[in-house]
Order: sequence, then C-alpha cells, then structure tokens
Amino acid sequence: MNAPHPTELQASPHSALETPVARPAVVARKASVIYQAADRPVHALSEIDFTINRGEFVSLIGPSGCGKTTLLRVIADLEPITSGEVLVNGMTPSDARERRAYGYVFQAPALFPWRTVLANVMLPLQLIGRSKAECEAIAREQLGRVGLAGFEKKYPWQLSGGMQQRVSIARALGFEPKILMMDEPFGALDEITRDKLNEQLQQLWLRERRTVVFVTHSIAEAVYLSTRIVVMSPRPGRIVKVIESPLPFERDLSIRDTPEFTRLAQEVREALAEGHQ
Amino acid sequence: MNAPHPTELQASPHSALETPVARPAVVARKASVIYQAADRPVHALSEIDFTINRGEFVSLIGPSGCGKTTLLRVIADLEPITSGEVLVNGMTPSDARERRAYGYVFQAPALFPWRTVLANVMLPLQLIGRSKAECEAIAREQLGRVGLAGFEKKYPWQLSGGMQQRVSIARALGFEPKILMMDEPFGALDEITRDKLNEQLQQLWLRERRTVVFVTHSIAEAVYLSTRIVVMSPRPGRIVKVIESPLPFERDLSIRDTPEFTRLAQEVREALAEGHQ
Amino acid sequence: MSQNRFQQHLVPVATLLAVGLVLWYLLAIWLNAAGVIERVLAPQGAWSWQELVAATFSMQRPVLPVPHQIALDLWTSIFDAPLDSPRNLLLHAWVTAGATLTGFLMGLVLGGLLAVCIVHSRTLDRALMPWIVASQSVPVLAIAPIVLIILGSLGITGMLPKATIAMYLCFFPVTVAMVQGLRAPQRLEMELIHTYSASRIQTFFVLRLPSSLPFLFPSLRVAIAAGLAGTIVAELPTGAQAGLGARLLTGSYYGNTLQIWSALIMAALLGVVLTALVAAVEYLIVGRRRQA
Amino acid sequence: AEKVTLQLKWVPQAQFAGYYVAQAKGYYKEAGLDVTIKPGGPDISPVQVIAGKSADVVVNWMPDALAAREAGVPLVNIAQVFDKSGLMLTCKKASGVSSPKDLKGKTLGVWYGGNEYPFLNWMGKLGYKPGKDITVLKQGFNVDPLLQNQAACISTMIYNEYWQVVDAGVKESDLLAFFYQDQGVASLEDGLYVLESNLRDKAFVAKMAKFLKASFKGWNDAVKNPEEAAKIVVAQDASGSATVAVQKRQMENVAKLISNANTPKIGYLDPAAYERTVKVLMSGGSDPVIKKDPGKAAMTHMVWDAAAK
Amino acid sequence: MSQTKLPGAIGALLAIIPAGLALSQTFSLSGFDPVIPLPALHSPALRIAALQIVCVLLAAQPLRCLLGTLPLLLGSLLTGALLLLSVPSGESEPATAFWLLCIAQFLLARTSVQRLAMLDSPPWVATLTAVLFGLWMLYFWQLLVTAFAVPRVLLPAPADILLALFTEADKLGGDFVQTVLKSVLTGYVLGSGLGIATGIAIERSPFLQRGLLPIASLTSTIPLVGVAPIAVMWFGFDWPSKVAVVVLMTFFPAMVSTLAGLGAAGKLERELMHSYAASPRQQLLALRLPAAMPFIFGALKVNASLALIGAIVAEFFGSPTAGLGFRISTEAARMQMPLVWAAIVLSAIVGSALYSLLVLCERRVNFWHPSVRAAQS
Ligand SMILES: Nc1ncnc2c1ncn2[C@@H]1O[C@H](COP(=O)(O)OP(=O)(O)OP(=O)(O)O)[C@@H](O)[C@H]1O
Ligand SMILES: Nc1ncnc2c1ncn2[C@@H]1O[C@H](COP(=O)(O)OP(=O)(O)OP(=O)(O)O)[C@@H](O)[C@H]1O
Ligand SMILES: Cc1ncc(C[n+]2csc(CCO)c2C)c(N)n1
Ligand SMILES: [Mg+2]
Ligand SMILES: [Mg+2]
Repeated sequence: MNAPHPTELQASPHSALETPVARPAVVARKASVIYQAADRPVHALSEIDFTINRGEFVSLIGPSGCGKTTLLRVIADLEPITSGEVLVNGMTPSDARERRAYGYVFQAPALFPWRTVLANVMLPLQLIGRSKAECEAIAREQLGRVGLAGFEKKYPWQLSGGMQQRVSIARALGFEPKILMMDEPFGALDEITRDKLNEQLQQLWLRERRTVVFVTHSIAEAVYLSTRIVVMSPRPGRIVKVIESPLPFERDLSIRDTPEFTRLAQEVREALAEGHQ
Repeated sequence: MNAPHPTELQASPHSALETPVARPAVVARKASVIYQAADRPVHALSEIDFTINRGEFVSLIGPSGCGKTTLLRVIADLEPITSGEVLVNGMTPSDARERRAYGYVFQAPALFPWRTVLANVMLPLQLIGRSKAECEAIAREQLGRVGLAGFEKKYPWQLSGGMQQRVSIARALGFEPKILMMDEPFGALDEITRDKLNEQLQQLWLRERRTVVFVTHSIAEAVYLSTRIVVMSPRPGRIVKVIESPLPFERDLSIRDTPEFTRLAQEVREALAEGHQ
Repeated sequence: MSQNRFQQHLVPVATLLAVGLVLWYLLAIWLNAAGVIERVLAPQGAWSWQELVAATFSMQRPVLPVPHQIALDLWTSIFDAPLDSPRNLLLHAWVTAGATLTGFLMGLVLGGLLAVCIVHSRTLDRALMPWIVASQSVPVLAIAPIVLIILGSLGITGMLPKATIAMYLCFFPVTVAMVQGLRAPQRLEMELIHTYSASRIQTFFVLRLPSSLPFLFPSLRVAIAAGLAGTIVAELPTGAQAGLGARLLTGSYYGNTLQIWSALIMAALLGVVLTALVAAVEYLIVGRRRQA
Repeated sequence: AEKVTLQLKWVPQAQFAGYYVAQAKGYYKEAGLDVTIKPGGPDISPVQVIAGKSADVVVNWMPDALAAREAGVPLVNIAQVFDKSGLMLTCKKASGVSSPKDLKGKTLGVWYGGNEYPFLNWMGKLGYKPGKDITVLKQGFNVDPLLQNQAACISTMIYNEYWQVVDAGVKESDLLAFFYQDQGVASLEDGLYVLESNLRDKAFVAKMAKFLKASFKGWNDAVKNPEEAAKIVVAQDASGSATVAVQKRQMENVAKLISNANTPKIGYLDPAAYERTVKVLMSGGSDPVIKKDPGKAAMTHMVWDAAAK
Repeated sequence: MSQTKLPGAIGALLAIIPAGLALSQTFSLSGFDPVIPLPALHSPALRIAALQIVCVLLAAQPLRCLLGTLPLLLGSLLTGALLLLSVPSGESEPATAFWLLCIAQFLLARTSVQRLAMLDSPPWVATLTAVLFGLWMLYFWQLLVTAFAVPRVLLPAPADILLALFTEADKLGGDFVQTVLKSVLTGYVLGSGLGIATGIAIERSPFLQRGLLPIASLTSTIPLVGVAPIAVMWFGFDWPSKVAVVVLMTFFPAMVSTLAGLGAAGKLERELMHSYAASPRQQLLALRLPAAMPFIFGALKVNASLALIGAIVAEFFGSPTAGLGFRISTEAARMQMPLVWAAIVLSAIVGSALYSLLVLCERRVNFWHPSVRAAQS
C-alpha cells in the first residue's frame, strides 16, 4: 500500500511502512459513536474502519460536524465508542492513555495561565514524576525546538496566539507521546503564522517521525503535512476516501506551487465535494 | 490606470472608474497613526497615500500587525490619525460617520444575543429613527438577499457561524452605507462556508456596486473578490504594492482554477513576501 | 433534562436531610438532657432512659427543640389564629416581606442609578466607587437603631426605616453587578454602535442595558436575600412590633424557644420564596432568550 | 384633639398597663387628647427619641434620665407612677451566693442601655470593681444565662423576669433575690419625662396635665382590675407573643410598686425619694453616674399640680 | 471617540455667582461707600469670597497634570478651612452670605474632585481622588451639622467622632480585641477554612455534592443572623457564641464557591489532564485548585463583611462588657454618640482593611486572572 520512498532510511521508524507487516499504531474496526442528544441520537461515527501505522502523519479532513473531532477523541480515550473496536498499540485506548501514549493538542492552546511557559511545558512531565531538573531540561529543549527559547519565564497571556499554540505543541512533544493528536491546532491563527507553524511541524515530524493524527479544515494544510489524508463526510460520519500522498517527505512551503501538490489538493477537494452531497 | 472592462455597462457606478476624473470615496494623504504603547510608540501606519474610488472593491492584505485594521478604523473614524489627512466623500471621517456613511462588518458577527435576527438587522435603522414598518421591510429584504429568509425570528445563537456572519453583512447593507468596511469577515469560518460566502459577497457587490474596503489574510479570497488589491507590510505599516485585477467582474469560484487567477495570486504572494523581509 | 436533574438530586438531598434529622434528634437529647434532669425529672425522683428521651422531646423551654415540636408550633401559629391576628406567623412574614420588597425595590433603583452614574462619569467612578465598597463594611445591622431614630426624627416611621436598612444592603450587589454589566459590551459592540453614530442614550438602551441583564439577575438574588436579613435585623431593636425579627426577639424575651425556631424556619421559607420570585421575574424577562 | 406621643421604655407589657388602659377605655379621648403610644425595645433609647422630637413624653428610669441631662438632653420628671423599685439581682443558690459579699468572683448578668447605673452603684458601694472582682456580662433580654448556668446571678424585675425563671422550672426555694430597694441603692424607675424647654410653653403644660390625669385614671383601673388590664395589653402587642396569664401576673406585681394607686397622690414624685436617688447616683465612687447635682431642675410638680386640680 | 473638554469648568465658573453675591452682600452690610471700605476687608466672609473667586480662576486653567491641579486643590481646601472656622456658632442663624459661600464651596469642591479624577497617572492619584472625595463629604457633614446645630445625641460632627476615637482609644482597643480578634477572625478563619475544606473533600463525591449543593444554596437565602439568639443560648455570652454565628454564616458561601471553582476548570483543560492520565490528586493540585482560586477569593471577600455583621449582631443578644456591638448599643443608650460613631468608624475601618488585604492577596495569588490583570493595567 505504501509506496517506498527514496529519502527513506531503513532504520527510521518510517521504514515500518515499507515492511510487509506494517506495525499499526491505531486500528479501528466497525467503530461507531452515537450521541444521545435531547431529541434523537446523533450518529457521529458510523462503522469506521481504518488503520494508522507508526510514524505516519495522517490528516482527517471533512466538513464541519463530520466527526473528525469525535474520531480523535475516541482514539485518545476521551469518548467511549458505542460499538466496534479501537485498538491503540494493541491496547484499548484507556490502557494506552494510562501508559501515557498520547500528546493531545487542541484547537485552543489550553495553557494554564497561572504557570509560566516553562512550567506549562513541564506539567505533564511532573505528573509522571520526573525529577525537576529533568523536566526543566526537556521543557527548555522543546521550547527551543518550537522557537520559543527566551520566553520561558513569560506567562501564556503575554504571548501571541501563535506562540501560545507553539507552547502547547512543545508541551505535547515533551511528553514523548507515542501518538501526537492534533485537533485543528492552527485553526485560530492567521494564515502567515499558520504557514510558519506548518513548516515547523513538518520539519519536526521529519526529525522525530512520531505518529501524528491531525484534524484540519484546510485542504492546503492537509496536503502539505500528511503522508495520508482521510476524507470524511457527515450524517452519519464515515470515511469517504483515503488518499496516499506521493509527495516527498522533505517538503517546504514552495511545494504548494508544484503541479503535484495542486493535483493532490484537487483530488481532496473533489472527494470532499463528493461527500458533501 | 483602470483598464476598462468588457462586461462593464456605461451606466453602472463602476463606470466612474473609467472616466478620467474618478470620483474618490476615500482619499488618504500622508496619513500616519502612532500608538503610544507602554514602552515605546508603535508606528501602525506610516505616511499612507491612497485613493479608493466609488464602486470599487478594494482588499487590504498583509501579514499580521501590518496595520490593515488600523487603516480601516481610521477610515471609519474609530481611530484618530496622528498626522496627515483622510477624507471620505470629501468630508472628515467623523462627519461621514455622522451622516451614516459606513457599514462595518467585523471579524466576529457582533450580533446582540437578546435580539432576533430580524431585530439585529433592524437595529441601525431604528437608531436613525426610521419607522418600524420601514425598518422591518428593509431588514427582511436584506436577509433575503443573504439567503436567510425564514430565519427572521431566530436568535443569533441558534444560527451557525456562517449564518451569523451573513446576518452581520445584511445588517451593514440595510443601513445603505456609502462604504462597506469589512475586517476579515470570514476569518473565523471554515473553508467551505467561506467559499460560499465569498461567492455570495461577490454577487452582492456585482448587483449593488457599493464601495467595499475588505481586509483579509487569504490571498485567494483577496484575488477572488477584489477589483484592486492593496498589499501592506509592517513595521512601520505602509503600502507595498497596489495590484489592479484584470479578472472580469462576473466571477464564480471556478475562476480560481484559471491561470489568470493563479498568476494574480502569485503576484500578490510575491508582493507579500517582498514586504515581509 | 431538568426532570432528570431533579431526580438526580432528589435522592441525595433526601438522604442527607434524613441523616440530618436523625442527628438533630440525637443532639436534642444530648443538649436538653441536663436541663430536663435539673428542672423536670430530678424533682420527681427516679427516672428511666425512656422518660429522659420523652422529656427531652417535649420540653417546655428546650435548648434545642426537636423538629416535630417545631412543625407543630409552625402549624398552630399559622392555622390556629386568624390571618390578621398578631398571633399568626403568616402576618409577620407578610410584614417582613413587605418591608423587604420595598427596600429591595428602593435598592434596585438606587443601585441602578449609581451604576449608571459611575459608568458614565469618570469622576464618580474614581471618587465614589471606593466609598461604595467601604460602605458595606459599616455594620448597618448594628446601627439600625440609630438609623431608625435619625429617620424617626425626620418624620419617617413605620415600614420605611426597615426598608431603608434593607435598601442599604440591597443596593451594593446591584451596583457592583450593574457596573460590571453596563461595561460588559465588548469593544467590538461599542464600536459597531459608534459606526452607527448612536447617541449615549441610544447606546445605553440598545446595548448597555440589555447586556447588563445577565449580570443583574444573579445579583438580585443575592440582594433580596441580604435585604431580608437586613429587614429582620432592623426589626430586632424595635422590639415588639410586627415582623419576623420581632418574633425572634420576643421569642427570646419570653423564653419561648419554639417561637424562635418557627420564626427562623419561616424566615428561611420567606427567603426561598423571595428568591424564587426574583428567579421567576428573571425567567420572564430573559428566560426564553437564554442560550441553550 | 391635641396630639400626644408617648414613648415607652420597653415592649408592650403590663409594666405600661396604665397607659394602654387609658387609651383603650377612651380616657385620653375624653380629655381631648389623641395619644400615640410607641412601644420601646431593647435598643430603643427613649432619650434619643425625645431628643429627636419624635415623642412629647417618655417613660424612663431616673438614672438614665439624669445621665441624659448631663449628656445635653435636659429631661424633667413630671410624674412618678412607680414609687418603689422592682429591680433585683436573682441568684441560684447552687452557685454559692448567700449574701452580697459572695458576689465577689462571680459572673453577674446586668442590663445595659441606661439600666446599669444602679448596679454599678451598688458594686461601687460593695467595693467591687467590674472586670476585676466580678465578671459582668451584658445580659440580653431574657433569663437564659441563669438557666444555662452561664451566670451566678442575673438582673430581674420582680414583676417579670423573676417569674420567667420560676416558669422555666427553677424552684423559688433554689433562688435568692437581692432587692436594690433593700440594698439601699434603689432608684426611681418608670417615671414620665419631658424636655425642659417644652415646659416653658403653657399650652404644653396644660396638655401634659390632661395626659397625666387620664393616665392616672388608667393606672388606677389597671391596679384594680389586673385581668382586664392584661387583656388590654395583650391586645396591643403586635408581635403576638404576650399571653394574658403572664401579663396578669405581671400586673399584680406591678401594682405592688404603685403604693399610691387609687389615692389622690398617684404619680406624685416624692422630693425625698428624688433626692435619695440623686445622692445614690452621685456616690458612685470614682465613676459616678452624674457628677453635678441637678438640684430641683430635673423635676417639677407643676404639671402634676395642674393635673390634680 | 474621546472628548477633550475640561471637566468641571462650568461648575467652577458657576461658583463665581454665589461667591460674588456673597461678596456684594458683605459690602452692603458693611455700608458700602465710595472710599475703600477698610473695615469690610476684615470681614471673614469677604476674604473667603475673594479667595473662592481666585480659586475659580485657578479652575479655569486648562492644565492637565497634577502640578496644574494642585493650586486649585490647595486653594479650595484653604477656603474650606476658613469657611469652617467662620461658621456662626450656637444660637445665631447663619446669614445668607454664609449659605452663598457654602454653595460656592460646594461647586469648588466638586470641580477639584473632577479635576483630580481626570488625571491619568500616576496610579495613586486615583486613590487620592477617592480620599479627597471622602474628605469633602466629611467636610460638608461637619459644616452642615454645625450650621444647623444638629443635636449631638442624634448625629455628632466628624470632629467629635475623631476626638472620641483618640480619647476613648483604650475602650475601643478592648472592643477591637473582643470583637475582631476573638470573634470575627476566629470565626472567619474557621468558617471559611472549613467551607473550603469541605468543598474540596466532597468534590469527588457526586452523591454528597448533589445532596449538599441544593441545601447549601438554599442557606444562602436564609437570614442566618437570626440564629444569633440561639447561639448565645448555646454557647454563652462570650466570644464562642459569636464565633458560632460567624462560622455558620461563612461556611456555606465558602463551600459553594469552592465547589463552583473546582468545577470551573475548562473542559479542554480537564481533558488535557485526562489525556496525561493524571491522578485525581494531581488534577486537584495542578488544575482545579488554581482554577478555583478566583472563586474562593470571591467568597472570602463576601465572608469578610458577613463575619463582621454576624459577630456584631450576635452581641445584641448578650456579650461581655466589651465589643464593638456592645459599645454601639450601650453607648447609644447613654447618649455618647461620638463614641458610638467612633465604634462604627472603627468597624468600617476593620472591614475595609480586611477587604483590602484580601484584594492584595488576590492580586498575588490570582495574578493570572483577567480581572486582576485588567485592574492592574
Ligand atoms: N457531546 C455531544 N452530544 C451530542 N452530539 C454531539 C456531541 N459532540 C458532537 N456531537 C455531534 O456529532 C457530530 C460530529 O461532531 P464532531 O465534533 O466530531 O465534528 P467535527 O468534524 O469535529 O466538526 P468541526 O469541524 O466543526 O469541529 C456533529 O453532528 C455534532 O453535532
Ligand atoms: N491600541 C493599540 N495600542 C498599541 N498598539 C496597537 C494598538 N492597536 C494596534 N496596535 C499595533 O499596531 C500595529 C497594527 O495593528 P493592526 O491591528 O492594524 O494590524 P492588522 O494588520 O489588522 O493585523 P491582524 O492581521 O493581526 O489583524 C500592530 O503592531 C499592533 O500591535
Ligand atoms: C437589653 C435590656 N436592657 C434593659 C432591660 C431592662 N428593662 C428595661 S424596661 C424593663 C422592664 C422589663 O420587664 C427592663 C427589665 C432589659 N430587660 N433588657
Ligand atoms: Mg472538531
Ligand atoms: Mg486586524
């Protein structure tokens, strides 16, 4: 299924994708979620089947209300499934959570205003009982990676929205999660900041090769970042199409002007329109 | 400067653009705005010179903090200029405001939750003392135009974000402003809704030919909507380039796939990048 | 949904109340025992445990009356006397409620006016606001007698002095909430109205007032409860005139513990009724447009 | 009708029966008066009320009235209905008090608000300093401190609180009461006082004379018929807490304090008693209630004489 | 959007009318003749009126800084002081000139406060404005009480109260110890502490919460001061009964606010902690408690005044011979009104001080909260 890629090294986690038996990070089988709303039940997810392999960058895209967030929440054990099965690293989501498998980045930064930027990034590490010095070292490093060295002592409300979102990403990364879950992390930012963060996220993924599950509304963002794009449609939430990205792993923003990119984007747009009927 | 356009009728307000003496709606001469921030003054706008003619659709685009909002606010008399001169229809912005020259659409819909949709649209008309029946007739008409007939009795929070924004546009239009000011009106919406609203706005403008000053972060949006695109750059805020659109006035979304469109977008992107240095 | 919530709360509340009742009876035995032994049982000679318990439950002048005694007293003081007799507790509740509501309305007007002035005048905001906060540190409840006398010397008597005290306690939450509420409109909304070139008065009625309502109503509930406490305390020094405060006082004066307790329970009920009244008004005014 | 406002010292009870009887039986109306009787309460000071011009005449105790004179409110006694003192200190024998000497080291309940002067005087005479030799508590308006054994002794009136203690189940044989009268520190209680400046007004004096005459008639009736008086008083109690049985007993005890009832002398302030009270009040040791002898300025027989005619 | 007019200028100019009238009045009284009326210059009213007019002229100055406002401030205070000294004492009716001067003085006072309120910086000027406003209030209280010869047993003048504060300092000191230190503080700390602790304790028990919350919110509508007579009966006349009332009054607000605060942590934040598999204890310490602090401080502030009220009212029903409530009620009956008001002032000061202390603490603890940040900038 996965086309081997020239820039790929055998040793990298991504190599898993090339072996015949891919190591799945997330497996969903006939997973359904039905919300019991006041008047009638809402089929948020309907018999979803899919697999995310380790080291993949998977984007979920679809119109509002199609169940992207729900799917992410199910994987991260924030929402129970009504029927079917979801396995994360071979465990139930709940077990995976207990083993600190997840780093979750929400649309809003969700930083604690009473903690400095540094203390915010240290928080998950402190929770798992790492020593203070260790926490601090990791936090500083992660802040450096997202370009926020020097802002450690500031409070979240002293930063711009884009910077806050980067802190939230640093916090998720510092936790060294097996799976990074991102729910429209850049939705609230302006296009230019967003472009920058996209670029940084892409590089980060390239460096660390974590499994990333990414929710977005933006076709360009999905195409630019992902190795695989899952297009969803609403009522009931289901997967319309799964598109493998033929783009090289190493990308910069200029890739958006290539015909390959445009073709991929067009494919996604068509799949979206299809699901929209 | 203005290339005459084949689809253009002589009688339309837009014809003004073609006459040798264009009728300016907004004229700025060496307009500067300096904010006295806590530590040091911020040059939000630096000696801006430009003219907007009646019936034009002008987009302001530029990176965050370049002064787009400030410029809009200056025109709408929400912010005093530090030096220079701004004239609206030959008057000071303050006088123009008193004569109800402006319809302002903010990024957030800014609807009053205690008023129904209809009452929200009626609000500005009531303030200028129009009779109730008149207000209601106008409001209903405007709601129809933005495709919200039948939603009059609803409250804002019963509508989706896109619908709310359309109410806010209807409210601005019902006021029959000489100039419609829009500050990232679709910034908070998802891409699909945004596309739809872009289309509707374009048709609306085509029908009514009001002067529109439009702020956006999105290159595609700016190119799709405008007759002229003003690219700005920050620190201090100034105009980098003014780009005339060669696109026909009648457009639909498919125009975005034309090479003309792509070229124009590329031109804007380059101007932006240039200013960004 | 609300039906559901009601049921969710019913069981725990009932359980806790039941536990409370049992504890109450036990406490009554414990607290009343000494007095019962000294004044009721000992003079008669030997007594048994059952007699002790029975006596503590039916004491003339108990330290803690048991619930059924209070219930009985409430019943008789409501139903055994005509409504217009001073022996009827409902009459006293009515008198207190009247003064509370008058004071509440006065406080509402005063608080609202102050808030409007403060929001529109920088001078008052800076000069008056700190004193309004400080005013609440004056224990009006303790100076109620002085207020009564000063007002009396100005010819204001009857219900109004009590209502004045209630007003003093009511206006503060209203002012604070209204100031907050009248300033609640976001900059965006103010600017929107500005582009319509609306006058100050238009801005007030179209924007400020409606957006202050969600702040106002919770404060009204606080205010009316405070006003009730104020009225009751203002009724204490005047002694034996009508009102629940007077019942508390004369109950204490004549050593009628039961009367104190029934007056307290009645005051509690009145507090609930008055707050419910405010809630009802709130529902009428803003209820249907409240966000789901 | 001429308007008169009377401010009582305490809540409506048989202690003030005379006025209520005169009101109820129309004696005031007959005299051409329209009398308003304002009930008092624990924190209503008659002196303040009359100083605030909200009353024409007040019922007050003489120590309080004389102290008010010194504080700048010139009250004058125009009649003295109670010629004996009903104030006493009631102790539980169990607390180990058998004579005034035993009070040392004990906790004693005292009424404040102008009623503490006789007590302080007595302690001064015994040489006990409040706070050092004895613990004083500001007694509320009930007898709980004694019942709950929070105080060894409390202040009681012979016509009221004493019986509340008894009603609560404490046997009279377990109680010991010290009468202020017997301790030589008695002062004149419920008298009628007006502002000195008003007495210069002939019309006011005439009005007060009518008021006294009608009130005395009421008092005479009340003493003769306690049951009827009790009923009238109970009817006037807006709080609905007074009972006929209690008020009747109170009236019977009050009657004992009015030796001149049903004689022409009723309400006459005996100058000797007045001087005795003044002397007692001035002899408070380091902290006397009044420092200056008011002489005869604080009393007058002018109104009483006019009423007697 | 900003107006740039000089506040109070019109008021100040109006002041010239009464001041001028007063001036002409004193002239005519002293027999105006074409030669300079020398004796008139010695009339205090004349001097005050003249000074007031000078102040009006100072007020017309458009200087928008503290230094520019200072002359007006000092000038109006000076005329105020002179006016106070010239109040006709005792029996004689104040003259028309006096009332005119009072009106002029009022207008000047108003302008001085407005002028001070207009200044932007430094921050303590805001406090100064409030202080000046308070001073003028006291000033007119004093002026009117003296001019109308209000009996002291009804309403004493501020000067008498101030005097009583000093001369009776030891009595008031004892009252302070009795009421504030013994009753209020103990009860406040106990009641609020227990309330917060209970809130935290039952936070994890939905059953107890669902049972207690309706009951607790019910108690907020109950006039709890009513239990004072019972408390005195149960716990005696000394401070324990006051503590009991205070505990009862402060407990429920503290508990309800704590619970509300603990539940106020955002859904997002809670889910974040959940995704970290944080233990309940960790959730409490790292998220819920900090998020609850603004609510807890809200309750602490409300409780501060409730505690004072509770303790003082409970002293109505029996107390030792000290305490602010005792002082207020007994001295009122003794016609020592200056002392009564001194006690009231003392309790108001205590209340305000407690409140300010809490605000200061809140600023440090909740430095991150938008309301605190808004207040500081
Ligand atoms: N707690 C809930 N109760 C009832 N219905 C819900 C709940 N949460 C979500 N839904 C419904 O489930 C469907 C899927 O919601 P979800 O939030 O997953 O969509 P989404 O794809 O993330 O949308 P968006 O792009 O707007 O974030 C929607 O129709 C929504 O209304
Ligand atoms: N009230 C203010 N005080 C001080 N500085 C301000 C103020 N408002 C804006 N600025 C500064 O002025 C500059 C221009 O701001 P402006 O809001 O006009 O930018 P913008 O182009 O609208 O940005 P965005 O795309 O983020 O909305 C920015 O640097 C901003 O920080
Ligand atoms: C707080 C309080 N102060 C004074 C008295 C004394 N007092 C004034 S009139 C009167 C007659 C009542 O029987 C009594 C005893 C009291 N009882 N309670
Ligand atoms: Mg979502
Ligand atoms: Mg902007």
